Amino acid sequence: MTKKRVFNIEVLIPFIILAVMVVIFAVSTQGKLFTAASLRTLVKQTISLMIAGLGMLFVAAIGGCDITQGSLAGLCAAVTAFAATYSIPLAICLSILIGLVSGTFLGVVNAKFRVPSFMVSLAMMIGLRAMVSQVLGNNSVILPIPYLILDDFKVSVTVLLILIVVITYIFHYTAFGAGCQAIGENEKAVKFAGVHVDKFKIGAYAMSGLMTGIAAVFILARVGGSSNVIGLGFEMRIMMALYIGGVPVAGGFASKVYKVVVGAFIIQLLESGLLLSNVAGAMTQMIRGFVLLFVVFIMVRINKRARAAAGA
Amino acid sequence: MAEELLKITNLNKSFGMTHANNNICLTLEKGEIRCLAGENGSGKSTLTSIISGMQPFDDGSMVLNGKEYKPADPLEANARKVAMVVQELGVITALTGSMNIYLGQTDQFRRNGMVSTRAMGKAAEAIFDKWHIPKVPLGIPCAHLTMEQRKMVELARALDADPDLLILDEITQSLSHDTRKVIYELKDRFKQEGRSMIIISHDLEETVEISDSITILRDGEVVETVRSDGFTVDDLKQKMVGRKMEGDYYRTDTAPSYEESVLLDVKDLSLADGQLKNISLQLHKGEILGVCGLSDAGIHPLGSAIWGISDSKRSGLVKDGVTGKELKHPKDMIACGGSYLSKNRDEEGLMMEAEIRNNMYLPSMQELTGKMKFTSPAAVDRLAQKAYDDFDVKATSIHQPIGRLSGGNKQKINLGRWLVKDLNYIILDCPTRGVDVGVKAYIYSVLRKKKEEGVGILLITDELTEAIGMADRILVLKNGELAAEIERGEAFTESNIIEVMV
Amino acid sequence: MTKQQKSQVIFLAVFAAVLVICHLASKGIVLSGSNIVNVMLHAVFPMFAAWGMMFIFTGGLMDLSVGANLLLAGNVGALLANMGLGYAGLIIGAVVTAVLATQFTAHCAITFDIPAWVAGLGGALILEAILAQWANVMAASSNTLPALKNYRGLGKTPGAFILMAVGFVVAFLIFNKTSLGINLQAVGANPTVSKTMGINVRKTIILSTIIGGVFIGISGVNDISLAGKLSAITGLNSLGTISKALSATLLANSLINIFTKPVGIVISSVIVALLFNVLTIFGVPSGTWQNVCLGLLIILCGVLSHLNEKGVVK
Amino acid sequence: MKKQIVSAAIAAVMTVAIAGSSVMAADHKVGYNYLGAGAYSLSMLANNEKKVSDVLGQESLAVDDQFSVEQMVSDIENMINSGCDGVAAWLISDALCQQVSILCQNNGTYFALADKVATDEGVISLLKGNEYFAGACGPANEIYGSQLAEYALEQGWKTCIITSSAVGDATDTPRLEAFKSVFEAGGGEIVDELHADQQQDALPQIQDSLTAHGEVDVIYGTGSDYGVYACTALEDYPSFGTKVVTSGLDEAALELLNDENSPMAMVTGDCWMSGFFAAVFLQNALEGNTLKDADGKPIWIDDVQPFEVTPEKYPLYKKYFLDEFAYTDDEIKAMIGASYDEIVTIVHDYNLDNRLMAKYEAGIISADEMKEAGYEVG
Repeated sequence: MTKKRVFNIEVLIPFIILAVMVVIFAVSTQGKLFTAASLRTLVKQTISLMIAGLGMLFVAAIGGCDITQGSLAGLCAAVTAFAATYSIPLAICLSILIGLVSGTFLGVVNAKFRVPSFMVSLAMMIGLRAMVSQVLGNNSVILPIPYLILDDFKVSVTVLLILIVVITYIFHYTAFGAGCQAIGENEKAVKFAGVHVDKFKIGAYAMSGLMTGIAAVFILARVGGSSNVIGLGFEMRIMMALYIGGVPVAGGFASKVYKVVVGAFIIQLLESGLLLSNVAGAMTQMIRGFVLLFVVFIMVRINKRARAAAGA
Repeated sequence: MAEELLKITNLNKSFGMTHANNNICLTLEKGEIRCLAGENGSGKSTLTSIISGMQPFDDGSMVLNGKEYKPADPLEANARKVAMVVQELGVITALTGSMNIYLGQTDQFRRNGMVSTRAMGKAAEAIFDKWHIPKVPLGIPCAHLTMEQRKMVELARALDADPDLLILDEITQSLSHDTRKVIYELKDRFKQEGRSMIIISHDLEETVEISDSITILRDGEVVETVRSDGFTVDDLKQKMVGRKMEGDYYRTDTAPSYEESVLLDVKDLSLADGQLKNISLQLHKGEILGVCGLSDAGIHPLGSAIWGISDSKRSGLVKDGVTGKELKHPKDMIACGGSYLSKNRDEEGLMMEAEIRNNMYLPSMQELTGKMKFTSPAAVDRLAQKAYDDFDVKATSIHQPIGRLSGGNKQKINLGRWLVKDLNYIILDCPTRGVDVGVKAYIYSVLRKKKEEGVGILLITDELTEAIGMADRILVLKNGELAAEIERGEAFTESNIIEVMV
Repeated sequence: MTKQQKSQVIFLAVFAAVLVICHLASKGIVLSGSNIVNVMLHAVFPMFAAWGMMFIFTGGLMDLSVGANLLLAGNVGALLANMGLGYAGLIIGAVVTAVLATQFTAHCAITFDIPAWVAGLGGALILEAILAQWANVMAASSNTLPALKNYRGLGKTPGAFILMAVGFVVAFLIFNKTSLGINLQAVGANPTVSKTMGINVRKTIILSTIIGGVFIGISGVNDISLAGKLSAITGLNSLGTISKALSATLLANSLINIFTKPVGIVISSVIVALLFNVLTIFGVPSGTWQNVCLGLLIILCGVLSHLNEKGVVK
Repeated sequence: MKKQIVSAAIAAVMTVAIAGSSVMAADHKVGYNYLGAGAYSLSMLANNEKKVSDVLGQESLAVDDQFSVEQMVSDIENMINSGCDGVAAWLISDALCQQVSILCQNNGTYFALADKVATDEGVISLLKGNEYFAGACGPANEIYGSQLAEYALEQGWKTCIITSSAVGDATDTPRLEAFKSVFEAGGGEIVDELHADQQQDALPQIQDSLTAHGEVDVIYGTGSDYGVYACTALEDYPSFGTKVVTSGLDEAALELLNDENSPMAMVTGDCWMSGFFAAVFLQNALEGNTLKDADGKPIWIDDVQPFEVTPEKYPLYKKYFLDEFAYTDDEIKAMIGASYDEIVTIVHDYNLDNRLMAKYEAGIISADEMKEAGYEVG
């Protein structure tokens, strides 16, 4: 009996899509996308998306929903911008702390008070965005130059790589990560297997908040100072990255770190590639919409077939 | 000889590797009340769901009223005047009673495009009147109805088809004494009017009492169809279990055998909603402690409450006998080498879409966590492979999703993933529910082996034979209270236990 | 009196009491005739959008393209109205557009098996882009998206109230009193039972998304009638357009054991409109604390309505 | 197999479509970004920036930032990577100006700030020290506010509601603050200050506020969208004599101004011309003619003056500013290669009257039209 893994094709799909896109854009941008400078920019542009995506992966894995990232990143950035004028390390810690607190709050209301996560996170999205305006008011802060070191390619990519390693470790090599994925498969089964489901769920949301806090630090470094619209629409971009990378909406064991990484690249490649191909304005968004639908459609189809072949 | 209503010949149905129905032949006369008897997994529910059009059959034929009968869906069955009250389907709680009764057929009450609630309500009332079923409020969402009232709604839904053949799957077990009587009267009326019924009931006395004839199924096959007159419960049991009583299916010794030391100590366990009242029990080393009771006696909540999961607040004390630690959360019990298997394997046990490996891993998450919280995927694979091999799971590999593996294989995974661990005691809630005989025998042998190793087993079961066949002691629960404790020996008979249960 | 009726009476009594307190505290502004008209007028738009979402979401399609959809629909309606087709053009244009758009996402979800959430995101991207592209083309010749100058009766008294009344009757009747509505609720609650009972799940969902589309279209009509114009939005920010309607939907969900959905939506839309109105009257700053209050209200209602929740909550 | 073919076909079509849309580069390619598609004022700014490239027959690339700040940085990076020689940047905050300055310096890309100019001294000096900085041009936002406040005071209006976009908006905040300080200094009272995250929330906000505070003398909309919403809101308060003043010379606002029944009392603006001027600075820099003042600092104009468009002048404005462009192609071409002083004069001379007179003198506008608009000519 062969011990063939069933989902080989599923593992490959995101990469195939990425490859197809690379080929298309290599042609359409006449190579402009693959100059060293372009590639470096591409990676830099993906960093915050990827970091926050790595956090949201936990929430996606448990099958929950967190749409606070955008507003939360905005709030973290606002507070951090102010704090950075006093002490940069303090500011960074503050951003992470705010993210952690917000995520934990969402987790507690969802897990302990049993309010659907979409409801809580929508409420928090509205509330946190309002807090951003309240914190910033009419002030604007320009970051001290030393802070901008975080926007340096080497620094930010190093941090990103470390985070990817750490999250891969937590997500794929610890009981917490496996537990989150199992909750997405069948929460009751996990509960009856003696796992503290509530703690895991709160942990997942806390991870999401925490990573959003870290992402906010880098967004801020990119933007260079405070703005009341930081993070607008961020949560939707993260979601798109996850889904286009093949993370299932319902969560479970098909959630993988590499899917977030590849998904974020695909999203950014699409945006930058289209722009570098001189397709601009609203058309890029339309193309992105169709590509999202098409890619997910292909993925759903292939997975279905793979599962059917596996006798599932 | 009365007229034939339904004739089934050589009907087959299989799910994957399981033969749920194997060459079923069955003839039902008009005005006949037929009970189906058989243990769990014997194919009763599959057969009735095929007759009622809920699932197709593989091959064979059915003839209803002299015409070929092959319903594509329940509506077509209804049109041929066959209706069924399904055991686990339930009602849509957001909709009113009358909407539930006419679900999918509401168009008949259309007045100017709108469904006339009044007409529908009247029609629904009329069903209750016609068949003398206890009235329930039909105009409010079913969320506000009791379980019994909801069952009545389901019954009315079936009766609306004015059925010549009504199938009742486990309807009486959730009904009170008074309402059961209503069902019996309904049965008599059916008989008078030349209509037929197929009834599945776990209550064997009831089965013999109310039926004209009984078809006994075992392992998906018809063993025999007998007239009920002069047939006794004991006869029935013999037929149901059949050869299974022979060999080493169950224990053969007649005396309890366990050690003195207590592994699990439960004192005054109660649930705030009254499902359990002051239950105390002690599980000893090497003991199989059976727990029996009627379905609402609280035997299933007992298992999960001891494990530490309950819908309402738990009071009392659950203590580990060895360490003396109080056990509040499943995690505490796991730490003391305890485990629990839910009765609802598919909902509360396994992750159906996930690989076998990941299911195997779930109970051992803590044990496999090493330094720095590291869990080695290779170690998980090893553990899964060990359980997979030890329990002889039949699948392509540990990476196959559980999906539609047979019930037996699923249960092997479900049980095996716990038993690969070094356990002190294990709480099993209906461990042989819905598995075929081979697996059943296998599970019993495993349990006996574990017993010999000194593991304490709390065996909660719906099947008396199982408890009698396996247990050292049996606790009988009634209305959430401990009604009796019987030791293996002379008194270890079904009649003794049933006497206490009812 | 049934338990449900009791809860209804209690709820309305508490609601009335809160209103009276606000009324007194505001020195007689909150419950003044003009303010009531004012609040109700603001509640019409979220109400229609929420009814539309009710028909779309109940069957299990969490379609977030609703915001982009209604913006596009309102503009198409205005275009036709301005072309001389008047109210007929306004309504038909908006409704047809919205129905087509909902069908697009619904078919993505049902026919092509794309998870509804993703289908909604994709749909929103595309719909937003269509409107934005239109706006860009117009701007290139120094023009704007169509502004509705005449035919704005459906955003004012009494037109808006007639619209609301008609909308309520239609939503209520379809949702509670037609086979489609009953089937839809059944499908949403338990697809297995529904299938067993012979309901055509696919057909039910498609039909109800069409009806949802009609309501979304009308909400676009109401919105553009109220405001005179609807700007294009990109970057999935159209979600913000329906944040009040989504809030109302979620509040209505938490009232589900007290009021049926269509009624709950009326009440919660009014609550949301009232919240902003009362806070403005009390001088709470807009854009900041008012929104914080809305967020807290939603969480509070969520917590209260799930106090006895036992099942799995995602 | 069929599916693979379909996928391949779609991929191929996409490739061709995208590749086909890339146009071969002219001498200079200029990129300009705009906050988001759809808003009229943003589109007008973008169009005005594009106008210069179009007239000069050069390639341009418009990028939609999808209302996201992060995206704004990415978009500018992408513009540079896509081979833009110059970027006309619309940046939402001073901090971003700093970022973009560093970015463009590192990449050797010329850039100009359009419409939103930095106010922070540190950032300004950083920009002015950047050799690739082509200049900045922005409207005098404070004047926008104070002008209308003075007008309101002149009318004897004492109470006012301000309606505006989200708290902290870079354009609206200086307008709002200036209006407030002038109006309050002149004895007026701001009874309510409204901020709408979503533009269409402005309408219910205004109505709620009118209910709460009763009749006020004037509503100030910081942008024309808000001014128009204020007029719409007042339709439901027919007994109120409240007037509306606003900035932003779009058709909707001006038609309201023309409508005698409308409460719209004054509309000012500069027809978003700072985008155009910034593009002119940029093109000059690309031609090797970076505009610098006497101290050798790049051109910096942050006070493009608003002007009022009265109902009489509206037809001319519509025809010669909106339908046509305020400057003729020849005038635009002449701006490239002009000296610093010439450009400064052009910008400072820019207003409705001057432009109309110029066009009249060039024979584009007839004397009759001018007379009808109240000009004394010929």
